[in-house]
Amino acid sequence: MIPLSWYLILSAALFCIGLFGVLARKNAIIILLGVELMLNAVNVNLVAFWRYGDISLMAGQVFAIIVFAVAAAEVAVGLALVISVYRRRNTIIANEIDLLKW
Amino acid sequence: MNEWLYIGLFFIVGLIIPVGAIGMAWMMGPKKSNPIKMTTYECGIETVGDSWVQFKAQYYIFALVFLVFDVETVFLFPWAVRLGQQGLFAVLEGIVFISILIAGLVYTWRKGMLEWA
Amino acid sequence: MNFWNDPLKIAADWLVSILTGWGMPAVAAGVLVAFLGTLLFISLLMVLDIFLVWLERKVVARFQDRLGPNRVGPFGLIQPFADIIKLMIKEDTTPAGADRVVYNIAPMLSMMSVLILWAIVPLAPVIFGVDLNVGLLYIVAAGAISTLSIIMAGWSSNNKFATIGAFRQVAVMVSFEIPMVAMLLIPTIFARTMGMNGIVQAQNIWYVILSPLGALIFLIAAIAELGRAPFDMAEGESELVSGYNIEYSGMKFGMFYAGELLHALTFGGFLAILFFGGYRFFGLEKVSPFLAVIILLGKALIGYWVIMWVKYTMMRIRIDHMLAFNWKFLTPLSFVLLMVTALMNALLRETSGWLYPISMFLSNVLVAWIALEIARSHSRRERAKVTGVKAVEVAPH
Amino acid sequence: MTASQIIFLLVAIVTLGSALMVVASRNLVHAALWLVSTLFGVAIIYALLNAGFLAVVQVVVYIGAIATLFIFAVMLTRRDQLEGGVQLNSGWWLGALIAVLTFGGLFGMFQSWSGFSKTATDIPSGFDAVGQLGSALTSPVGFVLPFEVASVLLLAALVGAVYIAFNRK
Repeated sequence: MIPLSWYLILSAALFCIGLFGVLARKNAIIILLGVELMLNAVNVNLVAFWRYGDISLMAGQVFAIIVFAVAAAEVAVGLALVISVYRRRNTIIANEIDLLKW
Repeated sequence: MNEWLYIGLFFIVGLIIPVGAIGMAWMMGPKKSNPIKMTTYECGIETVGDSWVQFKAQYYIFALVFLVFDVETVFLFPWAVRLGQQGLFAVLEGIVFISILIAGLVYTWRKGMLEWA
Repeated sequence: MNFWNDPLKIAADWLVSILTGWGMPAVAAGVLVAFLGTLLFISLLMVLDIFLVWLERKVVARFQDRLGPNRVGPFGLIQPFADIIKLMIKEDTTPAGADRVVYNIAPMLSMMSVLILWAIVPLAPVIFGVDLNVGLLYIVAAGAISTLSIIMAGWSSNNKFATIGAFRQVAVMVSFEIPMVAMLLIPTIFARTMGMNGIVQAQNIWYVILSPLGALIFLIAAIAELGRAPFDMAEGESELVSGYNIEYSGMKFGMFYAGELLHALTFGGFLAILFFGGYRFFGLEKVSPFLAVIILLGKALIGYWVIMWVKYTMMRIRIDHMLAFNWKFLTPLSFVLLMVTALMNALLRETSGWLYPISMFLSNVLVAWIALEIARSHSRRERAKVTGVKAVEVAPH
Repeated sequence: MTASQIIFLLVAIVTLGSALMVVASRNLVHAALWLVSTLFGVAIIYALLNAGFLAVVQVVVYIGAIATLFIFAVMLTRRDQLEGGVQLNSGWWLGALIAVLTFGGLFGMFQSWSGFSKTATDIPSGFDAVGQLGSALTSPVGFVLPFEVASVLLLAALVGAVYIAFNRK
């Protein structure tokens, strides 16, 4: 059988890759993709803890489904923001979206 | 786990068959490529510009409404499986749930976002 | 228990016993036998698919008052094999500027998304790949892969028509997926399970009687999901020169084409399983599993014939009408139907005799009638708008 | 090493490799397709964890809807925005450092925890995860409030996205 540690390490690695994408990339759409990776990493953890704990308690799975809804909402609004900015300023580079800097 | 193993086998075999067919066709077919033959087909005239044309924003709206309803149905499947046991309470709960999302559809509709123009 | 009652299990046990007799570990033997069984099943499906090519051409010919293939072999039965040989020896092309990897993966994914659907189809009480307890969502998931393959094909071809065609097709597919999924919920409510076999077992009354409107909406949404006429953006020869698969030729095109035909048969099968009792037919399925398979395939072919009938009778709908029809009519209607069904089911579940089916049937008819009245008054208003506008005459008097 | 461990390792390598390609690709459509590959890997992980419902939902929601939405959004922008030029921002090394440190910190934290290498108990036969989930979501003592709040959240997202992106005034 697979020990719990493997899932936790996988999820930590996935989370960190997503974190790197969010912090280092300029492109706003890639930043959103990075956030998706991080949310998935969280979900892997939730499901792993459901499986390795008491499986009759469904909180882990319910939480994971709520995370799906949150991810969907985040993508919907995030991409809408990107499109809105693109239409006004003709760029999707996060660094150039600096109207509120001052 | 066992039943997912079968699903995995179906995925693998389902890929092997088309890969095999395309691979065989690739081996048996002639290979006489030339630049004119490989040009993009555009009804007989030379292609102009990029294939990355500007798309309508409506595509995004439809995908957006689809996304919201798709996530909603994911909640509704477990609800439907256990509908018999919980009686009227669960039914009303589901009706409230669906109604809230129908409100979103109506909002999009009233904003004129479901028009293709 | 003998071979004629449970052929799959007996055959599998026999093979496993032979393999373990050769000194193979039991687990490996089990996996190998499952793999071979899957390979055999999918090969049979591909043979069926070849037969479907012939069937489709014969039926369309009859609809159009022609004879169809009739030169090669009896009734032209060898024709599809000639087609395959032609596809095999055609040149394998990749258009200039295409994304080579994505371009080549797309037709494979398209075919795979259809083949994997058969993993959960219960062909008989004891003959099925897997009785997945999330079977209905699995159908939707396979549809997601099919959508993805179309996007990949259209985008990677580096062709404006292919890209536009793919995006239109995908917009239609995702839109009609919503009513389809809502209609998948209705058998789930009745059967209290998402497993396909459980749904068939629970159908003492065919669900088409409990929910005729549901079956109709499912059929419409399935046709759109398949991308067949009247929702066939992919075949829009006049405006899109055939859509996302324009740059494909040879076997790669063959994969899209064969996938489409098998997909149509598969959805005929799903219609049969979800609403027309699957392999059950007045207790005949209990006689022999082989008879059950024949019953299910017969029902699936009838469903396939209906899909063809619609395809060769209706004209293509314009994309804006298609999407408006879905979002402004079909989606609200299917969710209203879902709510009504859930409510009626909770209220009347315990009642005995014919009250339950009759009231379910009548509530469906009522919902359909109200929806049609609303649609009718709407179209009256639309027509009134157009009658005021005079066409510009070519030759004014 | 058992068969399930080998499957896990293969899937994990594919998942993490695709995840790296997501953050490394220059082409946005490729990034979205690599995301699909990553998410499919995560779906297999769910199947390995006996969470079949979530595995299917992962494919339905992420590959069917979210990836499609991403690709549509990418196609709404122009290609000249997407290729060429420097892809990483000036502080990228800081981002990399933070990511590595986070991984190290998490790993260290895990190792000091006693339940780290716990193994799973077998699923009792006849355990109906989907039914249990349905009960949890619909019973009055379960998660009714999150169930309804999710719908309000989705409504808010839909209204917000439509308003932000396409306010025609």
